[in-house]
Amino acid sequence: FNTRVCVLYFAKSAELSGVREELLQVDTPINSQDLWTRLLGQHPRLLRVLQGHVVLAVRHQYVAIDDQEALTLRDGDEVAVVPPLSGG
Amino acid sequence: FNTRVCVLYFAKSAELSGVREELLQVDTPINSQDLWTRLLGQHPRLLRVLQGHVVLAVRHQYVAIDDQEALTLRDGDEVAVVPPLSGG
Amino acid sequence: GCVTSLPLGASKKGRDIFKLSHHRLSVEDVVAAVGSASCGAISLFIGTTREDQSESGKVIGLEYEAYEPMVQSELAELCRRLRARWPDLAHICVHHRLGWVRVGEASVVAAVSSPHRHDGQRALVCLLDGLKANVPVWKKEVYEDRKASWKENAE
Amino acid sequence: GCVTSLPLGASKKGRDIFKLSHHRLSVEDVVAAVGSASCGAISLFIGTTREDQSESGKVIGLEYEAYEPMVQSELAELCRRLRARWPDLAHICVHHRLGWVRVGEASVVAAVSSPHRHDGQRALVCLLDGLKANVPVWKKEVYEDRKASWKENAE
Repeated sequence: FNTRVCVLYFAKSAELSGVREELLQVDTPINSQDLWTRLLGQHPRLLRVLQGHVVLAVRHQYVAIDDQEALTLRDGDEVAVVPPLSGG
Repeated sequence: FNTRVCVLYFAKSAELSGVREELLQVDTPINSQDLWTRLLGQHPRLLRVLQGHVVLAVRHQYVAIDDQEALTLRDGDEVAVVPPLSGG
Repeated sequence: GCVTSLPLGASKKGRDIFKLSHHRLSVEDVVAAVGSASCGAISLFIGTTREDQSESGKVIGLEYEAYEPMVQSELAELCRRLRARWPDLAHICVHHRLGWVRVGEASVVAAVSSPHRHDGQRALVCLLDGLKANVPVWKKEVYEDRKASWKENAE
Repeated sequence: GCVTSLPLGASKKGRDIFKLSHHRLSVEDVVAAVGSASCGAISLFIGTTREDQSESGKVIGLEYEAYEPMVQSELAELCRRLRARWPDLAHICVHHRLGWVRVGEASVVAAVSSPHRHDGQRALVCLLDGLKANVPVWKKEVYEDRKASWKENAE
Protein backbone atom coordinates (compact mmCIF):
# COMPACT_ATOMS: atom_id res chain seq x y z
CA PHE A 1 0.00 0.00 0.00
CA ASN A 2 1.41 3.31 -1.06
CA THR A 3 0.99 6.64 0.74
CA ARG A 4 2.38 10.16 0.42
CA VAL A 5 3.89 11.65 3.58
CA CYS A 6 5.34 15.09 4.26
CA VAL A 7 8.99 14.83 5.32
CA LEU A 8 10.49 17.71 7.30
CA TYR A 9 14.24 18.23 7.66
CA PHE A 10 15.76 20.31 10.44
CA ALA A 11 19.13 21.79 11.27
CA LYS A 12 22.03 19.69 9.94
CA SER A 13 19.65 17.31 8.16
CA ALA A 14 18.19 20.22 6.19
CA GLU A 15 21.69 21.33 5.22
CA LEU A 16 22.65 17.83 4.14
CA SER A 17 19.46 17.06 2.22
CA GLY A 18 19.26 20.51 0.69
CA VAL A 19 15.53 20.66 1.40
CA ARG A 20 13.43 21.60 4.41
CA GLU A 21 10.28 19.82 3.33
CA GLU A 22 9.25 17.36 0.64
CA LEU A 23 6.46 14.96 -0.25
CA LEU A 24 7.54 11.35 -0.42
CA GLN A 25 5.84 8.14 -1.57
CA VAL A 26 6.34 5.31 0.91
CA ASP A 27 4.93 1.86 1.41
CA THR A 28 2.85 1.46 4.55
CA PRO A 29 2.94 -0.10 7.08
CA ILE A 30 6.66 0.51 7.41
CA ASN A 31 9.05 0.32 10.31
CA SER A 32 11.37 3.13 11.32
CA GLN A 33 14.52 1.53 9.87
CA ASP A 34 12.91 1.07 6.45
CA LEU A 35 11.57 4.60 6.53
CA TRP A 36 15.06 5.90 7.27
CA THR A 37 16.49 3.76 4.46
CA ARG A 38 13.92 5.30 2.13
CA LEU A 39 15.07 8.80 3.17
CA LEU A 40 18.70 7.82 2.64
CA GLY A 41 17.86 6.64 -0.86
CA GLN A 42 16.44 10.08 -1.47
CA HIS A 43 19.40 11.93 0.14
CA PRO A 44 22.50 9.72 0.33
CA ARG A 45 24.55 12.45 2.04
CA LEU A 46 22.31 12.07 5.10
CA LEU A 47 23.74 8.64 5.79
CA ARG A 48 27.41 9.36 6.26
CA VAL A 49 26.94 12.13 8.74
CA LEU A 50 23.75 11.42 10.66
CA GLN A 51 23.74 7.64 10.89
CA GLY A 52 23.62 6.78 14.58
CA HIS A 53 22.87 10.40 15.56
CA VAL A 54 19.32 10.87 14.46
CA VAL A 55 15.77 9.92 15.37
CA LEU A 56 12.58 10.38 13.45
CA ALA A 57 9.37 11.97 14.58
CA VAL A 58 6.19 10.54 13.11
CA ARG A 59 3.05 12.56 13.69
CA HIS A 60 4.96 14.52 16.39
CA GLN A 61 6.09 11.41 18.28
CA TYR A 62 9.76 10.45 18.44
CA VAL A 63 10.61 7.05 16.96
CA ALA A 64 14.09 5.56 17.20
CA ILE A 65 15.59 4.36 13.92
CA ASP A 66 15.94 0.85 15.32
CA ASP A 67 12.36 0.71 16.59
CA GLN A 68 10.83 -2.46 15.08
CA GLU A 69 7.20 -1.44 15.36
CA ALA A 70 5.40 -1.10 12.04
CA LEU A 71 4.06 2.41 11.44
CA THR A 72 0.82 2.79 9.55
CA LEU A 73 1.14 6.03 7.64
CA ARG A 74 -1.59 8.05 6.02
CA ASP A 75 -1.52 10.63 3.26
CA GLY A 76 -0.23 13.94 4.60
CA ASP A 77 1.32 12.48 7.77
CA GLU A 78 4.34 14.44 9.01
CA VAL A 79 7.63 12.62 9.29
CA ALA A 80 10.51 14.69 10.66
CA VAL A 81 14.24 14.02 10.65
CA VAL A 82 15.52 15.01 14.08
CA PRO A 83 19.28 15.48 14.44
CA PRO A 84 20.76 15.94 17.94
CA LEU A 85 18.89 18.62 19.88
CA SER A 86 20.55 21.80 21.04
CA GLY A 87 17.81 23.98 22.44
CA GLY A 88 18.14 26.12 25.55
CA PHE B 1 36.11 45.33 85.16
CA ASN B 2 33.19 47.37 83.98
CA THR B 3 32.37 48.35 80.40
CA ARG B 4 29.53 50.03 78.57
CA VAL B 5 28.13 48.17 75.59
CA CYS B 6 25.45 49.14 73.09
CA VAL B 7 22.59 46.66 73.16
CA LEU B 8 20.34 46.39 70.10
CA TYR B 9 16.89 44.77 70.19
CA PHE B 10 15.16 43.49 67.08
CA ALA B 11 11.71 42.31 66.12
CA LYS B 12 9.88 40.65 69.02
CA SER B 13 12.67 41.45 71.45
CA ALA B 14 12.28 45.16 70.68
CA GLU B 15 8.55 44.91 71.29
CA LEU B 16 9.09 43.08 74.58
CA SER B 17 11.85 45.32 75.88
CA GLY B 18 10.19 48.49 74.66
CA VAL B 19 13.52 49.80 73.35
CA ARG B 20 15.48 49.30 70.18
CA GLU B 21 18.84 50.39 71.55
CA GLU B 22 20.34 51.15 74.92
CA LEU B 23 23.70 51.56 76.63
CA LEU B 24 24.32 49.00 79.36
CA GLN B 25 27.04 48.58 82.00
CA VAL B 26 28.33 45.03 82.16
CA ASP B 27 31.22 43.25 83.81
CA THR B 28 33.79 41.89 81.39
CA PRO B 29 34.90 39.24 80.61
CA ILE B 30 31.45 37.70 80.67
CA ASN B 31 29.97 34.59 79.13
CA SER B 32 26.89 34.60 76.99
CA GLN B 33 24.57 33.16 79.67
CA ASP B 34 25.56 35.86 82.19
CA LEU B 35 25.16 38.53 79.54
CA TRP B 36 21.65 37.26 78.78
CA THR B 37 20.83 37.18 82.50
CA ARG B 38 21.96 40.81 82.70
CA LEU B 39 19.59 41.71 79.84
CA LEU B 40 16.77 39.84 81.55
CA GLY B 41 17.36 41.81 84.72
CA GLN B 42 16.94 44.92 82.63
CA HIS B 43 13.82 43.66 80.81
CA PRO B 44 12.14 40.79 82.70
CA ARG B 45 9.45 40.37 80.04
CA LEU B 46 12.14 39.14 77.65
CA LEU B 47 12.57 35.98 79.69
CA ARG B 48 9.14 34.48 79.53
CA VAL B 49 8.75 34.70 75.80
CA LEU B 50 12.20 34.42 74.28
CA GLN B 51 13.95 32.01 76.63
CA GLY B 52 15.13 29.11 74.47
CA HIS B 53 14.33 30.98 71.25
CA VAL B 54 17.03 33.58 71.07
CA VAL B 55 20.72 33.99 70.38
CA LEU B 56 22.97 36.99 70.89
CA ALA B 57 25.26 38.64 68.40
CA VAL B 58 28.40 40.19 69.81
CA ARG B 59 30.34 42.41 67.45
CA HIS B 60 28.29 40.94 64.55
CA GLN B 61 29.03 37.32 65.45
CA TYR B 62 26.31 34.99 66.66
CA VAL B 63 26.81 33.56 70.16
CA ALA B 64 24.49 30.92 71.59
CA ILE B 65 23.11 31.69 75.05
CA ASP B 66 24.64 28.49 76.41
CA ASP B 67 28.08 29.18 74.90
CA GLN B 68 30.55 28.98 77.83
CA GLU B 69 33.32 31.04 76.26
CA ALA B 70 34.14 34.25 78.14
CA LEU B 71 33.60 37.34 76.00
CA THR B 72 35.91 40.28 76.52
CA LEU B 73 33.81 43.34 75.83
CA ARG B 74 35.00 46.87 75.17
CA ASP B 75 33.25 50.21 75.45
CA GLY B 76 30.88 50.71 72.53
CA ASP B 77 30.78 47.06 71.48
CA GLU B 78 27.52 46.07 69.88
CA VAL B 79 25.49 43.31 71.49
CA ALA B 80 22.30 42.34 69.65
CA VAL B 81 19.35 40.27 70.79
CA VAL B 82 18.42 38.01 67.90
CA PRO B 83 15.00 36.36 68.02
CA PRO B 84 14.15 33.66 65.45
CA LEU B 85 14.93 34.83 61.92
CA SER B 86 12.26 35.23 59.29
CA GLY B 87 13.95 36.84 56.32
CA GLY B 88 13.30 35.94 52.70
CA GLY C 1 4.40 36.39 12.01
CA CYS C 2 7.59 36.26 13.98
CA VAL C 3 6.05 35.26 17.25
CA THR C 4 4.40 31.96 17.95
CA SER C 5 2.46 32.11 21.16
CA LEU C 6 1.20 28.81 22.37
CA PRO C 7 -1.07 29.06 25.39
CA LEU C 8 -1.90 25.48 26.14
CA GLY C 9 -4.95 25.99 28.25
CA ALA C 10 -5.17 25.75 31.97
CA SER C 11 -4.66 22.59 33.94
CA LYS C 12 -6.44 22.35 37.25
CA LYS C 13 -3.40 23.76 39.00
CA GLY C 14 -2.12 26.39 36.67
CA ARG C 15 -1.15 27.64 33.24
CA ASP C 16 1.51 26.29 30.88
CA ILE C 17 2.71 29.12 28.67
CA PHE C 18 5.15 28.58 25.79
CA LYS C 19 6.36 31.17 23.33
CA LEU C 20 8.83 31.01 20.46
CA SER C 21 10.00 34.46 19.45
CA HIS C 22 12.28 36.09 16.91
CA HIS C 23 12.57 39.11 19.19
CA ARG C 24 14.44 39.83 22.41
CA LEU C 25 12.99 37.92 25.33
CA SER C 26 11.53 39.87 28.23
CA VAL C 27 12.22 38.63 31.75
CA GLU C 28 9.41 40.87 32.97
CA ASP C 29 6.94 39.15 30.65
CA VAL C 30 7.92 35.73 31.91
CA VAL C 31 7.69 36.86 35.55
CA ALA C 32 4.26 38.32 34.85
CA ALA C 33 3.14 35.11 33.12
CA VAL C 34 3.80 32.98 36.21
CA GLY C 35 2.78 35.57 38.80
CA SER C 36 0.05 34.40 41.12
CA ALA C 37 -1.54 35.82 44.23
CA SER C 38 -1.44 32.42 45.88
CA CYS C 39 2.19 31.62 45.10
CA GLY C 40 5.10 32.83 47.17
CA ALA C 41 7.93 31.58 45.02
CA ILE C 42 8.99 32.30 41.47
CA SER C 43 12.03 30.41 40.24
CA LEU C 44 13.47 31.68 37.00
CA PHE C 45 16.29 30.82 34.63
CA ILE C 46 17.87 32.88 31.87
CA GLY C 47 20.14 31.18 29.35
CA THR C 48 22.46 33.42 27.39
CA THR C 49 25.13 32.77 24.81
CA ARG C 50 28.54 33.19 26.28
CA GLU C 51 31.36 35.03 24.59
CA ASP C 52 34.40 32.99 23.54
CA GLN C 53 32.35 29.86 24.01
CA SER C 54 33.92 27.82 21.25
CA GLU C 55 37.24 26.41 20.13
CA SER C 56 36.28 27.04 16.52
CA GLY C 57 36.69 30.77 16.73
CA LYS C 58 34.99 33.74 18.31
CA VAL C 59 31.25 33.20 18.43
CA ILE C 60 29.28 36.23 17.23
CA GLY C 61 25.86 34.70 17.59
CA LEU C 62 23.56 31.74 17.26
CA GLU C 63 20.99 30.74 14.71
CA TYR C 64 18.04 28.86 16.22
CA GLU C 65 15.37 26.78 14.55
CA ALA C 66 12.55 24.67 15.92
CA TYR C 67 9.95 22.12 14.94
CA GLU C 68 7.27 24.39 16.28
CA PRO C 69 4.18 22.17 16.70
CA MET C 70 6.33 19.53 18.35
CA VAL C 71 7.92 22.12 20.65
CA GLN C 72 4.39 22.71 21.83
CA SER C 73 3.52 19.05 22.32
CA GLU C 74 6.85 18.14 23.96
CA LEU C 75 6.71 21.09 26.37
CA ALA C 76 3.12 20.19 27.23
CA GLU C 77 4.18 16.62 27.94
CA LEU C 78 7.12 17.87 30.02
CA CYS C 79 4.80 20.07 32.08
CA ARG C 80 2.46 17.16 32.64
CA ARG C 81 5.37 15.19 34.07
CA LEU C 82 6.48 18.08 36.29
CA ARG C 83 2.95 18.54 37.62
CA ALA C 84 2.65 14.84 38.35
CA ARG C 85 5.84 15.02 40.41
CA TRP C 86 5.16 18.38 42.08
CA PRO C 87 1.37 18.71 42.22
CA ASP C 88 1.55 22.11 43.91
CA LEU C 89 3.20 23.87 40.99
CA ALA C 90 1.22 26.87 39.88
CA HIS C 91 2.31 28.27 36.51
CA ILE C 92 5.06 27.25 34.09
CA CYS C 93 6.37 29.52 31.36
CA VAL C 94 9.05 29.02 28.72
CA HIS C 95 10.04 31.70 26.20
CA HIS C 96 12.60 30.57 23.63
CA ARG C 97 14.28 32.57 20.87
CA LEU C 98 14.28 31.56 17.22
CA GLY C 99 16.41 32.83 14.37
CA TRP C 100 19.46 35.03 14.86
CA VAL C 101 20.52 35.63 18.47
CA ARG C 102 23.56 37.77 19.14
CA VAL C 103 26.08 36.82 21.82
CA GLY C 104 24.93 38.21 25.14
CA GLU C 105 21.21 38.04 24.38
CA ALA C 106 19.02 35.53 26.18
CA SER C 107 18.03 32.49 24.15
CA VAL C 108 15.73 31.04 26.78
CA VAL C 109 13.84 32.37 29.81
CA ALA C 110 11.92 29.84 31.87
CA ALA C 111 10.04 30.22 35.13
CA VAL C 112 7.92 28.26 37.55
CA SER C 113 5.72 29.57 40.34
CA SER C 114 4.93 27.48 43.38
CA PRO C 115 3.67 27.93 46.93
CA HIS C 116 6.98 26.60 48.26
CA ARG C 117 10.42 27.50 47.06
CA HIS C 118 12.06 24.09 46.92
CA ASP C 119 9.35 22.57 44.70
CA GLY C 120 9.69 25.35 42.19
CA GLN C 121 13.48 25.28 42.16
CA ARG C 122 13.59 21.52 41.64
CA ALA C 123 10.89 21.62 38.98
CA LEU C 124 12.79 24.36 37.14
CA VAL C 125 15.94 22.23 37.02
CA CYS C 126 13.92 19.37 35.53
CA LEU C 127 12.12 21.70 33.15
CA LEU C 128 15.45 22.82 31.68
CA ASP C 129 16.88 19.30 31.67
CA GLY C 130 13.77 18.15 29.79
CA LEU C 131 13.86 21.13 27.44
CA LYS C 132 17.42 20.36 26.43
CA ALA C 133 16.82 16.61 26.15
CA ASN C 134 13.45 16.42 24.41
CA VAL C 135 12.22 19.66 22.90
CA PRO C 136 13.05 19.91 19.17
CA VAL C 137 15.09 23.08 18.98
CA TRP C 138 18.48 23.41 17.29
CA LYS C 139 21.18 26.03 17.29
CA LYS C 140 24.28 26.60 15.29
CA GLU C 141 27.12 28.75 16.45
CA VAL C 142 28.18 31.38 13.98
CA TYR C 143 31.80 32.59 14.10
CA GLU C 144 33.55 35.78 13.08
CA ASP C 145 34.52 34.25 9.74
CA ARG C 146 30.81 33.42 9.15
CA LYS C 147 31.49 29.71 9.41
CA ALA C 148 29.01 27.90 11.60
CA SER C 149 28.53 24.61 13.38
CA TRP C 150 25.46 22.85 14.72
CA LYS C 151 25.62 22.23 18.45
CA GLU C 152 24.53 19.22 20.45
CA ASN C 153 23.31 19.30 24.05
CA ALA C 154 25.50 17.24 26.31
CA GLU C 155 22.74 16.69 28.84
CA GLY D 1 18.21 57.13 53.45
CA CYS D 2 15.81 54.36 52.68
CA VAL D 3 18.21 52.34 50.61
CA THR D 4 21.26 50.61 51.95
CA SER D 5 23.46 49.49 49.13
CA LEU D 6 26.27 47.26 50.16
CA PRO D 7 28.68 46.45 47.35
CA LEU D 8 31.15 44.15 49.04
CA GLY D 9 33.98 44.41 46.59
CA ALA D 10 34.97 41.91 43.99
CA SER D 11 36.33 38.48 44.70
CA LYS D 12 38.58 36.96 42.13
CA LYS D 13 35.61 35.30 40.49
CA GLY D 14 32.87 37.87 40.68
CA ARG D 15 30.87 40.44 42.53
CA ASP D 16 28.71 39.99 45.62
CA ILE D 17 25.97 42.61 45.58
CA PHE D 18 23.56 43.10 48.49
CA LYS D 19 20.88 45.74 48.78
CA LEU D 20 18.27 46.42 51.44
CA SER D 21 15.52 48.64 50.13
CA HIS D 22 12.32 50.28 51.32
CA HIS D 23 11.13 50.46 47.72
CA ARG D 24 9.75 47.93 45.25
CA LEU D 25 12.42 45.51 44.11
CA SER D 26 13.37 45.42 40.45
CA VAL D 27 13.95 42.04 38.85
CA GLU D 28 15.64 43.83 35.95
CA ASP D 29 18.14 45.44 38.31
CA VAL D 30 19.05 42.09 39.83
CA VAL D 31 19.41 40.48 36.40
CA ALA D 32 21.63 43.37 35.31
CA ALA D 33 23.72 43.09 38.48
CA VAL D 34 24.68 39.48 37.77
CA GLY D 35 24.91 39.79 33.98
CA SER D 36 28.23 38.77 32.54
CA ALA D 37 29.54 38.28 29.03
CA SER D 38 31.28 35.11 30.10
CA CYS D 39 28.34 33.50 31.88
CA GLY D 40 25.64 31.60 30.10
CA ALA D 41 23.32 30.96 33.02
CA ILE D 42 21.40 33.26 35.33
CA SER D 43 19.36 31.56 38.05
CA LEU D 44 16.94 33.82 39.82
CA PHE D 45 14.43 33.60 42.64
CA ILE D 46 11.62 35.95 43.59
CA GLY D 47 9.93 35.57 46.97
CA THR D 48 6.53 37.18 47.34
CA THR D 49 4.02 37.27 50.16
CA ARG D 50 1.13 35.01 49.43
CA GLU D 51 -2.47 35.98 49.97
CA ASP D 52 -4.43 34.12 52.63
CA GLN D 53 -1.17 32.84 54.02
CA SER D 54 -2.14 32.72 57.65
CA GLU D 55 -4.59 31.14 60.02
CA SER D 56 -4.70 34.34 62.06
CA GLY D 57 -6.70 36.23 59.48
CA LYS D 58 -6.24 37.73 56.06
CA VAL D 59 -2.69 39.01 55.64
CA ILE D 60 -2.57 42.50 54.15
CA GLY D 61 1.18 42.89 54.25
CA LEU D 62 4.47 42.36 56.02
CA GLU D 63 6.69 44.59 58.07
CA TYR D 64 10.39 43.78 57.66
CA GLU D 65 13.35 44.83 59.74
CA ALA D 66 17.03 43.93 59.60
CA TYR D 67 20.26 44.21 61.53
CA GLU D 68 21.84 45.89 58.56
CA PRO D 69 25.61 45.66 59.14
CA MET D 70 25.21 42.03 60.09
CA VAL D 71 23.09 41.36 57.00
CA GLN D 72 26.13 42.52 55.11
CA SER D 73 28.62 40.37 57.01
CA GLU D 74 26.42 37.26 57.03
CA LEU D 75 25.66 37.49 53.30
CA ALA D 76 29.36 37.99 52.59
CA GLU D 77 30.18 34.90 54.63
CA LEU D 78 27.42 32.96 52.85
CA CYS D 79 28.82 33.97 49.46
CA ARG D 80 32.31 32.89 50.54
CA ARG D 81 30.93 29.46 51.33
CA LEU D 82 29.05 29.23 48.02
CA ARG D 83 32.17 30.22 46.09
CA ALA D 84 34.23 27.63 47.94
CA ARG D 85 31.74 24.95 46.91
CA TRP D 86 31.13 26.19 43.36
CA PRO D 87 34.33 27.98 42.33
CA ASP D 88 32.96 28.86 38.89
CA LEU D 89 30.16 31.10 40.16
CA ALA D 90 30.36 34.54 38.64
CA HIS D 91 28.15 37.11 40.37
CA ILE D 92 25.76 36.85 43.31
CA CYS D 93 23.09 39.42 44.04
CA VAL D 94 20.49 39.67 46.80
CA HIS D 95 17.95 42.50 47.04
CA HIS D 96 15.74 42.36 50.13
CA ARG D 97 12.87 44.63 51.12
CA LEU D 98 12.64 46.44 54.45
CA GLY D 99 9.68 48.14 56.08
CA TRP D 100 6.14 47.77 54.84
CA VAL D 101 5.59 45.28 52.01
CA ARG D 102 2.08 44.74 50.67
CA VAL D 103 0.81 41.28 49.83
CA GLY D 104 1.82 40.42 46.27
CA GLU D 105 5.00 42.52 46.26
CA ALA D 106 8.36 40.78 46.20
CA SER D 107 10.23 40.72 49.50
CA VAL D 108 13.40 39.17 48.11
CA VAL D 109 14.99 38.82 44.68
CA ALA D 110 18.19 36.79 44.50
CA ALA D 111 20.26 35.71 41.51
CA VAL D 112 23.45 33.89 40.66
CA SER D 113 25.29 33.83 37.35
CA SER D 114 27.49 30.92 36.37
CA PRO D 115 29.04 29.41 33.26
CA HIS D 116 27.01 26.23 33.78
CA ARG D 117 23.37 26.03 34.69
CA HIS D 118 23.44 23.33 37.35
CA ASP D 119 26.07 25.09 39.47
CA GLY D 120 24.07 28.28 39.53
CA GLN D 121 20.78 26.57 40.29
CA ARG D 122 22.28 24.58 43.17
CA ALA D 123 24.09 27.61 44.54
CA LEU D 124 20.88 29.63 44.43
CA VAL D 125 19.05 27.01 46.50
CA CYS D 126 21.82 27.18 49.11
CA LEU D 127 21.90 30.97 48.97
CA LEU D 128 18.23 31.11 49.91
CA ASP D 129 18.55 28.36 52.52
CA GLY D 130 21.43 30.31 54.06
CA LEU D 131 19.59 33.61 53.81
CA LYS D 132 16.65 32.21 55.73
CA ALA D 133 18.79 30.41 58.30
CA ASN D 134 21.50 32.97 59.05
CA VAL D 135 20.85 36.47 57.79
CA PRO D 136 19.33 38.69 60.50
CA VAL D 137 16.08 39.82 58.92
CA TRP D 138 12.66 39.61 60.55
CA LYS D 139 9.12 39.97 59.33
CA LYS D 140 5.78 40.24 60.98
CA GLU D 141 2.54 39.49 59.24
CA VAL D 142 -0.01 42.24 59.52
CA TYR D 143 -3.70 41.26 59.31
CA GLU D 144 -6.84 43.07 58.26
CA ASP D 145 -7.64 43.90 61.89
CA ARG D 146 -4.13 45.47 62.18
CA LYS D 147 -3.01 42.75 64.55
CA ALA D 148 0.37 41.33 63.69
CA SER D 149 2.59 38.38 64.47
CA TRP D 150 6.32 37.83 64.09
CA LYS D 151 7.15 34.92 61.83
CA GLU D 152 9.83 32.28 62.16
CA ASN D 153 11.54 30.50 59.25
CA ALA D 154 10.97 26.77 59.41
CA GLU D 155 14.09 26.03 57.43
